[in-house]
Amino acid sequence: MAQTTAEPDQNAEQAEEAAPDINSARAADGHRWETRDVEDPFDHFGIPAEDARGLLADMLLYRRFEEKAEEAYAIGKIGGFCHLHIGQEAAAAGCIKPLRSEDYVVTAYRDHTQALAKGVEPEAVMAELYGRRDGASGGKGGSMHIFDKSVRFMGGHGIVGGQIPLAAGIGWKVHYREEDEVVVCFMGDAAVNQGAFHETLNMSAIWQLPVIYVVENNAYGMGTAFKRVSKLSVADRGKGYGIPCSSVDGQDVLATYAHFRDLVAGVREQGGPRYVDVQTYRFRGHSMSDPVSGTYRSKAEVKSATEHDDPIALLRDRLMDADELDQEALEEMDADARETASAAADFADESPPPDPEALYTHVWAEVNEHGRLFFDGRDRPEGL
Amino acid sequence: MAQTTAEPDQNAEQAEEAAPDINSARAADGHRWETRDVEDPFDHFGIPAEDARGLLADMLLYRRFEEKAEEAYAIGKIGGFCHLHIGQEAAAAGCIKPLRSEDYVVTAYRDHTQALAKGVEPEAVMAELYGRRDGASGGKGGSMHIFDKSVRFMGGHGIVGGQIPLAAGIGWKVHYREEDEVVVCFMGDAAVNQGAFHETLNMSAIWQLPVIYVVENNAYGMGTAFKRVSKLSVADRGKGYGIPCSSVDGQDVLATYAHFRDLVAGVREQGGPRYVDVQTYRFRGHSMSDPVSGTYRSKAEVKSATEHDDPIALLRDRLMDADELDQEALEEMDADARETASAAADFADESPPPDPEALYTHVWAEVNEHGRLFFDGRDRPEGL
Amino acid sequence: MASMTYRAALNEALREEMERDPDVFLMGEEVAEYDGAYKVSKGLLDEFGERRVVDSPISELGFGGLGVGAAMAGLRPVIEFMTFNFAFLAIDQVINAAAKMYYMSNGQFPMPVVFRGPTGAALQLSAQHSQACETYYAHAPGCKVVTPATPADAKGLLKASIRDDDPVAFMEGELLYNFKGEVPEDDDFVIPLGKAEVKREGADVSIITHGKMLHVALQAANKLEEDGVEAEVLDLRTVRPLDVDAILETVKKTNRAVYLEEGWSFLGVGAQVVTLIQEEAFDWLDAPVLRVTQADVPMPYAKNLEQLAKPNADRVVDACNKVLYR
Amino acid sequence: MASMTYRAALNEALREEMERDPDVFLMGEEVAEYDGAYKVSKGLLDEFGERRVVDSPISELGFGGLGVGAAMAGLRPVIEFMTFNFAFLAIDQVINAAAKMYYMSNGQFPMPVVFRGPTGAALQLSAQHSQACETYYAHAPGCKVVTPATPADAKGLLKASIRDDDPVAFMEGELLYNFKGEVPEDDDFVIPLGKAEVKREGADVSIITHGKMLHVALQAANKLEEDGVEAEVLDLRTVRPLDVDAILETVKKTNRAVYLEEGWSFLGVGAQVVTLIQEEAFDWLDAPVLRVTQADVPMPYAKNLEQLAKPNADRVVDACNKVLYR
Ligand SMILES: Cc1ncc(C[n+]2csc(CCOP(=O)(O)OP(=O)(O)O)c2C)c(N)n1
Ligand SMILES: Cc1ncc(C[n+]2csc(CCOP(=O)(O)OP(=O)(O)O)c2C)c(N)n1
Ligand SMILES: [Mg+2]
Ligand SMILES: [Mg+2]
Repeated sequence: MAQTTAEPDQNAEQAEEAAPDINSARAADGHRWETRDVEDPFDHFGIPAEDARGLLADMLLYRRFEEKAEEAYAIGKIGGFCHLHIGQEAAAAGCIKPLRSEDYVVTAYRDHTQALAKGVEPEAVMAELYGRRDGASGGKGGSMHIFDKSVRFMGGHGIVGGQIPLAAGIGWKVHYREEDEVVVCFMGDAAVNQGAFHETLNMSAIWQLPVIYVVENNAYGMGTAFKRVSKLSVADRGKGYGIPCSSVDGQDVLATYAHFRDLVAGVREQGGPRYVDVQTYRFRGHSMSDPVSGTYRSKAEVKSATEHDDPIALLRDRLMDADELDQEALEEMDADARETASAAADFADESPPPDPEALYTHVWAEVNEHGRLFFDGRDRPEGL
Repeated sequence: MAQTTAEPDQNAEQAEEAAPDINSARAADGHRWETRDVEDPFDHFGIPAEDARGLLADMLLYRRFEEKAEEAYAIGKIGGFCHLHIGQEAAAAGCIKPLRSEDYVVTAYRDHTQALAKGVEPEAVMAELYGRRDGASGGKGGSMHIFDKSVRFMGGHGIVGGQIPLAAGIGWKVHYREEDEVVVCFMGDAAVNQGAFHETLNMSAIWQLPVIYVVENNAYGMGTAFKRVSKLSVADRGKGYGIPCSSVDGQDVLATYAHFRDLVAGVREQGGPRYVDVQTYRFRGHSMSDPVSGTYRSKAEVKSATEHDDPIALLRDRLMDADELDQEALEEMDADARETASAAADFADESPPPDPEALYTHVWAEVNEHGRLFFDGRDRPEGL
Repeated sequence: MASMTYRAALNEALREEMERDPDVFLMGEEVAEYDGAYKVSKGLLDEFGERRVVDSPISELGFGGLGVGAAMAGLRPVIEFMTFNFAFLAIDQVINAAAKMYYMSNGQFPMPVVFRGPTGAALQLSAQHSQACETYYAHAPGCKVVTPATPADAKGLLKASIRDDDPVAFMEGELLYNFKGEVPEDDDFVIPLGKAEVKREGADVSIITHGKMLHVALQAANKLEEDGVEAEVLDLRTVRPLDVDAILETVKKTNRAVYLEEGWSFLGVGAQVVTLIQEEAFDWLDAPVLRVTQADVPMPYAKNLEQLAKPNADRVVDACNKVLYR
Repeated sequence: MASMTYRAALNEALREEMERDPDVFLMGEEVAEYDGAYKVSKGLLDEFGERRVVDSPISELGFGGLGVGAAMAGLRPVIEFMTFNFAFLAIDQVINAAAKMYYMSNGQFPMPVVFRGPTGAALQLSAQHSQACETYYAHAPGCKVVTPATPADAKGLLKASIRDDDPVAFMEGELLYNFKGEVPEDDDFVIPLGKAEVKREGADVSIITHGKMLHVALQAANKLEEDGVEAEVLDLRTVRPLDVDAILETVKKTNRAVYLEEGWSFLGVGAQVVTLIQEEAFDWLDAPVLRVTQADVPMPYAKNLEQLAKPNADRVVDACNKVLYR
């Protein structure tokens, strides 16, 4: 189950050195997640093997999708900044799959697989990465700005911490209309140091907004280790607001799923915000323009993480150990995932670029009858 | 001594109802400061009666000074916003008097008496309120923007929370040059909800900046009770950063002084930030344009505070009880305070308004040889 | 018509729009229990309750962004900044989120949010409390900027802004709150955004302005009249959308113009208007358009300096005389 | 002269100024261990240590303000914003604190702080990462704005900015970092702020610009040359202080001008420059000054749309032809 730390751990550095046998990639925290070794994980977490296979399929799709994006980026089909979620798939599946379709998800720029998890079509996500007309945001948003209102996937935001107040606003709507939807707001560990985080958590606490603030704690903001920019741990940074806080093994999708299943039910029933430190690890560089390890983390650290803390391998092994999956089924599952990713890429490839007219659409939702709104002295399509 | 709360008190509301015999005006917190009743306060706090008399004289001056400002405002000699410190004098004296002259103080817009405490001349403060040439800021800053570099009084800032990063910057300089100065940064309780607070406390913790962050917790931000905009208490809001936190009876100048004497010594020796909840109460309206009580607090609350928690009366009584002050000495002390305040007002009255040319001075520190800096199409004095 | 203050007109606009649409709510510092720092929201808490009239912590970035998120989710927030001077803390949410959201999402998320509060100077509030902030909001496409100068405009434009599906920076004047004027008594009295108004007709020179400077412009026009000069006073009312037709019309009528604004000259709104005139009515101009603005300095506290810093009617008269070559 | 990239020129400027003055330090996200997001600070951590080259948390308001406070206390901070897009979060400290401090304190606290980082678009970074931010910093008195376009200017102007006692928003171009050019090999090579440079002489029309658009202007000038038109290209280099003399001089020489800028038109820098020309060289103009700017839309991601949105040489050529009535 989710591990909740009761006391701010002022001795994080000590703890780190004292913990030799870390089976989480998140060496920085010095945790050993005991639940990695439970006898019957499906029973322990209350997740039937059938459902666990579903989660595996989801994560495989996310992995293959991101690999496809990586490929496409390498050959110039995707431009700009592109932040992959590889290694962090359990966060997407575990935090989002417990939601209902009416619930909301909002996140930062590392948003592809959260979008998939919330139900955005892989074609629409990939076409957005390609900057095509059929992209989720019509090609105007790109990798960092996937939006799909129809499944309540509220973006895709590029300013670190910028999505946090937005989540509170969405939660405010739920609270205002006395509905029972839940909002999940993802952020990276580095976003914890933004003023927006602080202001929003406080507002959420006083108004008891139904928002789960999820720190996808991959231990680094770009090239900066979290422990270099915070004296306290991510989990402890949530404790100054009067919001229930917890940490979870974010490489263990069963643990994450079970934790969020309970949190979501709790928020839906009792309302109020929650704060969760989802401890994960990024297997690739910060964005496509960065090397995998770089100077800020060692090759060995990355290697250890990919070997011991791959969320997909972890679940696969559990299923296989329990005879709930065989090699053949796994390969079939993976083939499906690859197939979906490929199909998404093909679709994206064939989707045309946006119409030139799209340059000027959706700047203003309301073009008033009087007054000029556009001021660039260029010719625009009729009516704009 | 200063009271340190170990645990975030998630039951602040309960606590409030459970505490019937509050001798602090800060009913909202439900504290009873035991040190109000210690037998020999001078001995208890390690402050000789002689020094305590000095603190009384200081506070009397602050009180009379602010009353003078109040008068002057009423007859239109002071304009704009004017925020009095009446009721909070112990914070100015208790937090600042333990400092050396090379130490720094920076504060918000309620800044008159902190300026006096740090050594800005009463004449210069009053002349600034009057908007005169001899004002601490040449009449350009006004009540909210008293500056005096010569005594390291770093302002007087009008954006709630805006001075907090400045304090860290000043602390950064001390840290950078490996000096042993201490920076005291005042803020109101409402400033705790600003992002600048959060970002700065975190930076101060990681870099161990020698800054004491003082919340002058008068329980209200303008008309909003702190408990309406924070689930946790002021003290607990400082706990998320890895900075030592404490609370002190801010109406008891001996307690406050003793606490800061120790804190300042600690920072000077060991470095690193501190966070202090100085519990106080404002006896006047938020600014001169507001009524004393208003709709947000009851007349009874204000009355109780002025009767039981006047920092000046409290110290006066202690000194008198201990035969360290008689009525005559008190009256003399008060006459001196009134005299200084009056003299400051007279000085201000006689100081001329700034030269018209001052409009254009000090906009740019460096007027470059090429290029135009001023763009209003007006005539300016030679050389600008 | 009813005679009421600018403050009361804004209050009525809020009340009527909140009655009309349950999705409209007001959030900001001191807006509820305190009735607003400038009492604009007086009585609204009693009438609509604390769900719809909400005191916020002093967290401009946070509650500004909360408004943006609430608009994404379908509400119509009115976010009060105690003044726009404090809104610099929130401008990331206005420019990077509100103004760009509709575009980035390809039209999925309109942004019916109003950010309102006073802009510009009052009396002796000094540098950090006296800035005119129009430029910061008008520069980016996606954000509308509204600056009413009279009670009627305040009411009609605030109602229009609340009904508008784009983010609006609605900028009031602290010194206008007590200003009285006639306001139509119609629940549906809405002034369309983007429509300037000729507040005084004249054939000799155009004084173009927006916001509280309208009153200075009218003073100047009266002074000029004594001198036999008929100034036309055009009040833009909204800075964006900009009523280009009205600007060009008055310039083509008088062939001479002065732009008067409260804030700074460098990249002030006037710079855009002058440029527009130059671009689109170059041949109609008999003289360069001149501008009257705040002195190019942070606002000083001292009364005498503040007066020197602010634009005034005499300066406008001088500028008009200059463009009239008199 | 040494040939080096814009990035290396900035790096040298930082290194030399840090060597020259122990009070100069560099703080920002990823500036130390990572060598800067764009590697501008490469090697500086090794050379100067972590006291002087400091990785900050992602807390723009906080470390922006820390820079202001450090300047008050006598240091000379160089604060790197990873890009100015993110600096909206910190703008309160730049405008309300840095730009006003010297004035409010009656000259007690000069503000020798440089805020630097890229502004404007790179390639397909979409709306929240592509904004040209000059207007936001140039409007308020008290803040200087510097926008170098070449390696030599980058070096000379950064050195001047660090030595300057006013706050400077020093705006680089992400797409310029790899751009190579000749840079004088003098430790004291400083280009005074406020001095524009004619980057190409010509008698027929003036293309006035700043920042990375210089290169587009030069391209356009080459195209025009093929057509027999000699364009003069004036690079402002600093937006504030503004080299008014140089602007008026080129306009008086060619009598026709086009302003080219990367950002938006409404209240873009060009609006101020056009207004200035109109105010001070009205009679010298043979045609209205035209402007070439970004399309008035948030920057779209799709490659084709982004290309359409950005200003380009053909548009500049067209505008020149228009003011030449050809
Ligand atoms: C306000 C702001 N500052 C800086 C950046 C540049 N930036 C983009 S991602 C990033 C690191 C964020 O790290 P984290 O929040 O931990 O998320 P992760 O990338 O690890 O998922 C930075 C500094 C930005 N986009 N916005
Ligand atoms: C950023 C910002 N928001 C709002 C204001 C308006 N304002 C001035 S003082 C104040 C209340 C501050 O209360 P607190 O911090 O508790 O200080 P106190 O006045 O009690 O000393 C407010 C809302 C401001 N000056 N700056
Ligand atoms: Mg991270
Ligand atoms: Mg207070």
